[in-house]
Amino acid sequence: MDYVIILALQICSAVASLVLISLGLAVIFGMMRVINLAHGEFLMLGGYAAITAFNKGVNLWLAMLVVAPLTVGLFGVVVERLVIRHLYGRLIDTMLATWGLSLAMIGFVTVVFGNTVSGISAPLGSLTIGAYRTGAYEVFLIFVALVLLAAGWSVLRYTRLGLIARGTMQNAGMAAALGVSPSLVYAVTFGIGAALSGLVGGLLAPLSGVVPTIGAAYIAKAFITVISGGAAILSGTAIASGLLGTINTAATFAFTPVIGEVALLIAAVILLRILPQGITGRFFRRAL
Amino acid sequence: MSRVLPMAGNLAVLLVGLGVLFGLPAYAETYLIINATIFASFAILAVSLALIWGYAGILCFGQAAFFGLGGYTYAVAAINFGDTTGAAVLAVALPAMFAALLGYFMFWGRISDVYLGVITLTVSLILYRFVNQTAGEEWNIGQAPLGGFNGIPSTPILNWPGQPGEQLAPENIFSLAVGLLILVYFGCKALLATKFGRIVVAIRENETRVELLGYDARVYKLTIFVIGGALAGLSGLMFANSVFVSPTMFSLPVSGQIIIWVIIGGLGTLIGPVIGCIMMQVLTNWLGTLNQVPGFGWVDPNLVLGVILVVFVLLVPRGLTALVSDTYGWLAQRLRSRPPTAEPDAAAQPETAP
Amino acid sequence: MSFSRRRLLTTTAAGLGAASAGPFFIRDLRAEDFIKVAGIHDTSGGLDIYGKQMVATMDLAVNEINAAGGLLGKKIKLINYDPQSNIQFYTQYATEAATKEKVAVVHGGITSASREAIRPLLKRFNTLYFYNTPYEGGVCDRNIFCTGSTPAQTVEKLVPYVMKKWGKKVYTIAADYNYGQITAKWVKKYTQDNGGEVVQTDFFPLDVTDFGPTIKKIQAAKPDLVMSALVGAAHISFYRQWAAAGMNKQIPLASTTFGNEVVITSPEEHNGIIVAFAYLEGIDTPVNKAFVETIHGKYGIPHMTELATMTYHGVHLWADAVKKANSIDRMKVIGALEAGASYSGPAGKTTIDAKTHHTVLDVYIGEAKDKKFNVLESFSQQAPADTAAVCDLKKNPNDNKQYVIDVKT
Amino acid sequence: MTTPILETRGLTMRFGGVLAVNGVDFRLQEAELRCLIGPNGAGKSTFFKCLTGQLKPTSGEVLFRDQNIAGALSYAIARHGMGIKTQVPSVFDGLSVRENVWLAAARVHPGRMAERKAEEAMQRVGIGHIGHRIVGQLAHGQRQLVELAMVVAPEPDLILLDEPAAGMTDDEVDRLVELIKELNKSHALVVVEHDMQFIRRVAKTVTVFHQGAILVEGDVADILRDARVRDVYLGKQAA
Repeated sequence: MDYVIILALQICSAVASLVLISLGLAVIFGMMRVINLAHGEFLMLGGYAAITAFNKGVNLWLAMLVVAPLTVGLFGVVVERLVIRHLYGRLIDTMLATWGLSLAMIGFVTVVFGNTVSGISAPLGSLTIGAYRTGAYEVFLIFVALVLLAAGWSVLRYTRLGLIARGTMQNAGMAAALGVSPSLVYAVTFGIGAALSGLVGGLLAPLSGVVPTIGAAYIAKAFITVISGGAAILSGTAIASGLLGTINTAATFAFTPVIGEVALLIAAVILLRILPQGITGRFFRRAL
Repeated sequence: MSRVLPMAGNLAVLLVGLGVLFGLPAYAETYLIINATIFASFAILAVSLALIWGYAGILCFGQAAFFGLGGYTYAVAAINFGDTTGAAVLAVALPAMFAALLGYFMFWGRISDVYLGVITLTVSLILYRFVNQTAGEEWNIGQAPLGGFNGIPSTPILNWPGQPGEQLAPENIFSLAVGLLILVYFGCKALLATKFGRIVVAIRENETRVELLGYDARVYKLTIFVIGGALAGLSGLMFANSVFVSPTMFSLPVSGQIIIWVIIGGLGTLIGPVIGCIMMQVLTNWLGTLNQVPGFGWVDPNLVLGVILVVFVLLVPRGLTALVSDTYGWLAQRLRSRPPTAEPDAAAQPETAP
Repeated sequence: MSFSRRRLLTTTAAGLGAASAGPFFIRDLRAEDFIKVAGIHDTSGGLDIYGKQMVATMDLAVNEINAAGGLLGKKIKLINYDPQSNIQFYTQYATEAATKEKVAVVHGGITSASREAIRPLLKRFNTLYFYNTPYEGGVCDRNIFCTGSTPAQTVEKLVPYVMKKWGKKVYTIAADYNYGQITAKWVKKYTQDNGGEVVQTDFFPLDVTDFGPTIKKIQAAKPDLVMSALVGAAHISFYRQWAAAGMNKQIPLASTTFGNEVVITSPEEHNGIIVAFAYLEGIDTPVNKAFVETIHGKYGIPHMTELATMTYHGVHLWADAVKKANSIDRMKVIGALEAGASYSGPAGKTTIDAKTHHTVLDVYIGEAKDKKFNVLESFSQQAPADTAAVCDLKKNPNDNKQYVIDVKT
Repeated sequence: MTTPILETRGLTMRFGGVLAVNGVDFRLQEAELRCLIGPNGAGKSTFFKCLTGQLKPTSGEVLFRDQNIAGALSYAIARHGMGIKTQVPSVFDGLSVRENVWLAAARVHPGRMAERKAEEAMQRVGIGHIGHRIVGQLAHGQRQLVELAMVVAPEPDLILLDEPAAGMTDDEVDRLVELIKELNKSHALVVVEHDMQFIRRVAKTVTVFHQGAILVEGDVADILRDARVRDVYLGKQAA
């Protein structure tokens, strides 16, 4: 019985982790049709921001929840103004430019921080479930994923910002019709997407540590999850994460981590063959 | 542009190619020969993506899959066969077959754009993951251990056909690689000049119209994709003979590198990606010799490559070849229009009236 | 194949060479004043954490030798190459070092793949090669000297030590490549030899960062101790997630790979982990203390590992052999090294084993404590028994391959 | 009664909750020229897309020369002998005019023959003098003509023209009218157009689409006097 609970928890944790690493990318893709291949490095930067702040004496929670998203969000706005803005409507070019950005960020962080930055330990201690123990922080991250999804949904559903965002998702000209400059919408969207990545990067730092190349571990999974999810930011990401995360964890438990990983990838390929526009490209088209 | 210019261009490329093929072994030092062999193997890979992305408009994020498959097929087959000739043939045939399967899966499913990118990327990741975990003995194929992360260091060198044991010397491998590159380059040129080639380019321009004209676009895309896969396999074969095969051949950075060569050299040309490939190879090679003083002065190659890529996408999106020909055209126009008026812009305006 | 006829036309080649290696050819004018030595270590890309400290210790050793008057009346000139964690560049730089720079010796290679990329090349070009990294063992080639420890040397001591301390039920987690696979086999062998049992062995590709499911599997298996042969930056996540689940208070860890990780993890995460290496920073000798101080201070490297220290030993072993042979001729130097060459330095005494071209070295068992390792016990002069079982270069001097060591359990 | 070249039975195309084409029964005789009119959004272009295979109809049959081609792929339908000029010119913008038309001719004719047929089609449409120009740089009307030449070059049995006159100069329209009349001597044509002047010049029989269905069908003069037709158009304008 304990084992079943712990298994279920592990699946939730895997799904939550996919949601978290994909969300920033999904916001930017869903709203702007821009694939940010530097997404992994945005997460990495969030981790460095949190750890640097923490080592400078900032409270851990403040460092993870405020400093990291703020830093990366601002960085995102700068990137949008300097690079992305010139490439709207050119999907492939934005992918290439952000990829260049990702390489440059890895190089830059290596030069500035070196690669032996000490990490921070996960707070909150551990939980005991029957004969098993699990990190309370992992459970906290499941909670964070839920909160972020719920908050995103509320913003899109109920606020003026959300209205503008939904309009822009349907039709890029809509923002102008609502009296907002599309350029501003894009800058804000990219900033929010980047801030989300920064937040998640900060939150994951205690579990994964920070090295300049950590982004590579995230980007492929995030990319695959977002594209499998399709155009709807929240439901697409949530459904794709649920599906892929469950398959991954189940296969990992039953066999080995490699088979888990390969099962996830094969599932994504088959999914895209059946639904070439992603899950929400076919179903739940009107979802958020 | 008249017909004279492309002819002159082809001739120039051929002369440079033959010059390298016959000139370099006679004059250059060994390390340059080895470097040039690696560059030439990679240049074939650059041509393979230039063909399917630049001409057919299929952005394959997993060209490394065919490259790696070519290398591994060769290594495994050569270890088992003893004679390498059959292995070399397989090294081209198997990636081609794999491309046929994957292409059938994608093109008959009407998958395109970024979705095609994700699938090719994912497939190369699957292969990478798979090969990476084959360190155990259960992963021996016949005599050949797949070797996991470490690869197959004992990759045999090609022998003269029919004479196992008579290995090709490094100069021979060099000549083979450069000779193949020249063949592949002009082969692709010739292919693109045929009806098939022109239809493929038309698909890049407007797939719907091609279908409405009565051509089955899927067949053409599949064919060019298979040719691209075979060329990538050929490149993997040559790479296996100049370095050795390891799982990094399948990795994301390799796929990425190919895309960088093509974008820097110029999308929609064949010579551009070859030049882009060689330039980037020379550059990264040079970057690795810079760090002579430990403790400070590290130049991070990632930083340099990243900045180059961003700058090219933003400022030189059509690549070096376009930059050169535009500059040449601009200069020519400046020189020609000097006497009466010096307003080249005004002359170009009226055509674009709405 | 003759490369010599081309020398006639070196001037032309230098022109071509300038394109790919600009800064070098000017220096060649005075090349004869130096003895050139090449280092090929990844100082960028995923392996730079090791490469940078290996470059530092190599620089230190060369500077020391030069300060003491150099070799054979000449100064050593160190040429560093950075292959950027990319195998292809190993091939290119090794060829360049051997045929263009004509170096007396090449030190370098971190992964086994990189070693196997350059070993045949350097043999073909008659250039002596030192590989200073702990690895899975089995290389048998008279042109190479492997100064790092192999699993039999460390695992043999570590397993009985931790089993006596913690219990007989072992769970092994290892990186999924040759080194991890072979280490896991040695762990199994020595566990059984000491009357214990390996309940499960799991392998992880080098880029896995999520160890959640594994940590739960370990809990289900309830071992007395976990033996880790995890490697690299991604795998550090295991120690964090292990501690986050509170498991570090429940099941103890031992490792032959947990080294530099001690800098990156926090004391709460790593205190109590027991390791075995041929070098630990905590070795309490004046030589080591001075060495560590220089490396920390002058080179700014926060933590020294076996890889970098053995690189330092390797350079000195070679230099002593050159002095003894009174020549940099490859065969003469190999002869001098095979004649029981030995160097005593920060890692203790390292002696060349003529039969295998590996080293007889001191093994230390240590415990991670607040970002350092304290030495708990040391075993002097451990022979490379694993390689010796498959390789005898005295009998078969023309052997040239890496044997897969068959671990009998 | 002769067999029709094209007949649809209950052709329906549904997008989610919207019936874009709703049970259309349509017949076209050999060598007939039919005009389709109707307000924007009446389903004319969707109807065309169902005929050419660009869309797979939800239900119903499309009989082309007695063979049901509903749901067949566009290239197969084109090979059957159907050519279409789409509403927004669908051409190869990066290629020259000559290459564009050659690609169309080369599907049917081999080698030199294809070049000659392409040249003929360009002359016929009146773009022979701009064969070397890159299509992407041409004005809208000229691009329409390029597409027209591409439709003509392989000499299909049935030609569908979706708003062919849009963006053309008066001279170009005159030539288009001549061309349509000439094509009609040997080919069946369906023409969608908004310009009533144009309709009057070419049409004999007119079919009016409204809300995805056929509202009325008949002789051009009768149709243009029909009150329902006027309501449909006026209602549209009033809204």
